[in-house]
Amino acid sequence: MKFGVVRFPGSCDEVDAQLACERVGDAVLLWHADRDLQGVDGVVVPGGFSYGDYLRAGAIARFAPVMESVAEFAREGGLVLGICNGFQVLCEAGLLPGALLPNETLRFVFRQVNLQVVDSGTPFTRACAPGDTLSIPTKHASGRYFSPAPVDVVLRYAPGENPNGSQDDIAGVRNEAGNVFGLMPHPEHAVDPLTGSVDGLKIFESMRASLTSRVAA
Amino acid sequence: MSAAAADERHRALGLTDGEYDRIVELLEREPGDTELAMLSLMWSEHCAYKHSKKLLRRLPTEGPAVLMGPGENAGVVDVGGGLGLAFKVESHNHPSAVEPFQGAATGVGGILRDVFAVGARPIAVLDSLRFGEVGRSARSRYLLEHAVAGIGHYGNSIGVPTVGGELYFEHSYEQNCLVNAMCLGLAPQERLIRAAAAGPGNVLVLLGALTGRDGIGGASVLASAEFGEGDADKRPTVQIGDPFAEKKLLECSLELLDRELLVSLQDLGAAGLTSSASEMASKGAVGLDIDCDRVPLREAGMEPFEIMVSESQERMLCVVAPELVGDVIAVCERWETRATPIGEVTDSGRMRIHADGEIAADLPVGILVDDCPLYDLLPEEPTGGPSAIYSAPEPSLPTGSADAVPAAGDTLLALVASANLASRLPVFEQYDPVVQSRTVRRPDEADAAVLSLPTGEAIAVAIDGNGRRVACDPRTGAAEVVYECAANLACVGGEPLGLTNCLNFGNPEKGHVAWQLTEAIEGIAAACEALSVPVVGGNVSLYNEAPGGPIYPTPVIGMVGRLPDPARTGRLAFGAADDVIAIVGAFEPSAVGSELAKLRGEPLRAPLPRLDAQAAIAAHRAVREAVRAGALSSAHDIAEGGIATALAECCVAGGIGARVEIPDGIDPFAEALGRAFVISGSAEAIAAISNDVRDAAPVTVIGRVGGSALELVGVLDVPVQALSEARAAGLAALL
Amino acid sequence: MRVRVLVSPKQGILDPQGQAVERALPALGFEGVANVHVGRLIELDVEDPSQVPAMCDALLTNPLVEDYEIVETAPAPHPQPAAHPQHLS
Amino acid sequence: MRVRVLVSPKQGILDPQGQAVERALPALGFEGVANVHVGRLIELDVEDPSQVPAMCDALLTNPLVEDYEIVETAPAPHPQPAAHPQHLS
Ligand SMILES: Nc1ncnc2c1ncn2[C@@H]1O[C@H](COP(=O)(O)OP(=O)(O)O)[C@@H](O)[C@H]1O
Ligand SMILES: [Mg+2]
Repeated sequence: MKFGVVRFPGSCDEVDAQLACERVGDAVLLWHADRDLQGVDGVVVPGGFSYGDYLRAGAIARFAPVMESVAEFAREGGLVLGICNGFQVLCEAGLLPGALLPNETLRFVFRQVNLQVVDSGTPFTRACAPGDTLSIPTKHASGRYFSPAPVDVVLRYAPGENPNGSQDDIAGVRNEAGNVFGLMPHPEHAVDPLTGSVDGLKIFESMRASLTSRVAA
Repeated sequence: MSAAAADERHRALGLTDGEYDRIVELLEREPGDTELAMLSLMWSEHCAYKHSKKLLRRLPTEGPAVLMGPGENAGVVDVGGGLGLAFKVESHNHPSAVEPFQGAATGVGGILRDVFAVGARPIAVLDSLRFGEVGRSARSRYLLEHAVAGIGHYGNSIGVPTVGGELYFEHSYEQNCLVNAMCLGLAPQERLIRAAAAGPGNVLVLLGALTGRDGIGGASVLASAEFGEGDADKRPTVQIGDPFAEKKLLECSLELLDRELLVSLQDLGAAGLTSSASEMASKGAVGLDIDCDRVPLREAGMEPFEIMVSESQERMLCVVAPELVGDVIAVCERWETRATPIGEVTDSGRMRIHADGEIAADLPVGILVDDCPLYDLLPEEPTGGPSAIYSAPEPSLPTGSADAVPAAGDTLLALVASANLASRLPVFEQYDPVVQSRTVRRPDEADAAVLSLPTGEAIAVAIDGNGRRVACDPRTGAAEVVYECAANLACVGGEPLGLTNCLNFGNPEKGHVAWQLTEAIEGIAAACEALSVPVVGGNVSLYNEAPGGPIYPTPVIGMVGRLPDPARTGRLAFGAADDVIAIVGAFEPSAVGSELAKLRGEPLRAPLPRLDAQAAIAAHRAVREAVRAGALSSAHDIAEGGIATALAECCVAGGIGARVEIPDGIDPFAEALGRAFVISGSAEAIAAISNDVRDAAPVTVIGRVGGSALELVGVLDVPVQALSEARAAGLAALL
Repeated sequence: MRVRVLVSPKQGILDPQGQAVERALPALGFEGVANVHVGRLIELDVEDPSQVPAMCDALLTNPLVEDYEIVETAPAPHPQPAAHPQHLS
Repeated sequence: MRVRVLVSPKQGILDPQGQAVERALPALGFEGVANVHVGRLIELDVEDPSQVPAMCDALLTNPLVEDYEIVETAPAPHPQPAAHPQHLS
């Protein structure tokens, strides 16, 4: 089981994501300028401030050469997880619906939030029970999800905990096929009891389980 | 007639006539424009420490853990496992007063560069902020909001967690806000690098951003004569931080070091190329030739002096063997970072600046770096005490006749809601404290931040500095700051390894400020000696004066420590009903310099309560050992707002009440910082601790955790909910 | 050719920046202000202005949430923006 | 009166956003682009346009780092911003 974590100039949480992946499998960093995905089984587009978040968060990163391969990988059904800035990149790239707008407060906010698992049937949430609550940190300045059309919601902020003004408390969505998932909270920062909760591990465990069963099939 | 009298340029550049005469004497000629620009900056207070250097010699700088002490870009201590921990605090007060967002942001950018300049990967930032009374001053609210946003912007975007900080509001900072930032970095010891240039024939390579007319500041007077009406574009400009550029510069610099491609590395900070290059030359006892024409510029038509003093951000300077320059450029290209050879190391002992095929400056390195005169201060203790210098704070609590005085419960609510004591959540919520996956204790979880190390151990860090108390009694007040930092570390089981400091003071040429500075340094030095904590670096910011007088003398101390097991560290929240609460340490507080005295509008007074070093150290040790043993549910030092406030904070954090009897003779709101703690744990655990440390540090059981209110028997009884709401609202309403 | 791209939030999408400005102005004594929106201004020199719409669609704007307008200004200038703000109408 | 305030980074000041866009465009195949700057666009309805410069100085812009230009557009419109981008010249 090998995860690939994309590294753009300005990525900040790529090593954190790599460490989280390594709790359930192997993980390598994928350099933004390389098209080669090194045969990974799943891709994580991590958090941070790719290209400084200049212009719009994720706007420039989506054009990195590696993203062509990631898009191709996604089209072929590969599992792609976008975390925070990665979610923004996937939306900008059209791999996920919608857009992430500046927080309603116009401020960056760090907060440990509770998330409701709306859809536990995805390859990213199958380790969760329906209605599970996950305690995971969020940290971003542009996390207000907006989509003019209905979307497949996977995670919502628990009632009263929406940190950014997101439409319908949406914290994470998937594509129609279900193999691409983006969320604003940072599951990779919730994998170690020493530094916080371990609820985020369920996302990585779900991916591992999905990939393993696929490989077996 | 002296040379000085004949030429006025130097005065506009901030040099005295005496200093200018000295320059002419040393050079045996008049300096040219570029030379004078360079000299005026190198001989400025900021670069030459001319009013503080002699005093700083009093600070102890040696200790078994010290790997690099003052004089390098950041101090470094040994944290075991072959790792060095680099850290430093620096001020960006003036730029933040002008443009708080960019000033604070570039302050963070600057201190990060100091840390990766020694080869360490920045792993944490802390911020220390002072503003005027935000409750009364719209300007101060503006500065607060934007400085905090700027710090968050830079730290968050570059992926370094901001794990702690401190924030006070006092009238004395109304015209002179303080924005100090501290950075910690981690390095394998073999990657540590010094700034000394070496090896004549080696190449000087400038890394990072283009050079523009940023922050040319005072030196721009040299150009002002040429400013026509249409030359607005030649004016110096505010420095804009680009954390994205710095992120690439950081990764690139560390990769260059990992590949052993550099002889030396140095950041560009204040005074730009001039300062960086001449300090590299001085440390290596070599000369440097720099060609301005090769410096990549952001704007056309920059003059050599502008290039040499530009403070454009996100640049570094390194020395490279000629055969490795190609490799260096290749690594930099991968990180989309510019790398330009701009000169070379010589054995001339001179800084020679070339431009347009001519020599724009040719100065001995020594005159730039070593020859600025150092001044003795003329300290004079103000005869009328602190209130002769500072007006009393404006009262915000009624005083006077007995029935006007609020009940103790209301006093406590007012204290926890006051700007200096209220929850800092609205500030630190704007900072990412967890990136890099090391943060074991975030803000508000404990008195110090705790970061795990790859060795399995952990480090703790705290930053502190209560200027009002230092104003009351500079020597004891400054010492208290050091003890408070050490106490904060003790609360998480940390043992001090070293400290850094930023001395924010008024005009040292004034007798009373000189006295404050002298006394404060004495207090810090004595505390460091007693605690065996070396000073490994720091920064001095003087002349923080307004027409109304100086700021409160504000030494900011950042201290780091080590603890063996991150799984056994402390929390400040009361944990479980029925836990026993005890005071550890000799605690004889007074109302002098307290937050309550401030809220009542009382004039500043001396002296602060006496500080018994051995008693304080024994209390620190007792708490540290108990935390490390995993014996405690909570540990919190008793600081501003007295024991009532400390207990309220433990209750609010734990969402649980407590019933406590305050020992006779202790005013619940009186203060003595850094000496005593409130701890909680099982009855057996507290009894065992008491037994262990009885002779050294008193452990006084005062009550139990439980219920939904904080009750100080016979004094006050307030629901935790009310305390929590008051504490949450205090700052949120202002930010 | 110097070109300006004026990017504004699409109608109907919450614009907290615009709202914040709208709320702050009366507090400073400016009355009679409504309908405030805050967007982005991108200025660039281009050799071929016909490419600009494509640049907008690809990178400069997000068509899902933003509208834009392209304004050509002076022909290929490297102009000094006015040192002092100008009032053009 | 609908007014637009065009805010750009002051001349000579570092504009990291502009630089980032300038570097990104060629990678997308757009050549011949230079001098890119990214600023802000503020649109508002005002009763008294003569107040706008004061609003700019007090709140809308940061004169230390930004220049601005005021453009009056349609008289008191509550217009639909063009649903599709327009190319004006
Ligand atoms: N208050 C102080 N205590 C100890 N060392 C100090 C103090 N102030 C400055 N120093 C040391 O003096 C040197 C020069 O400081 P500074 O000019 O701030 O360095 P830089 O140019 O790298 O920012 C540094 O090594 C710094 O640690
Ligand atoms: Mg330095």
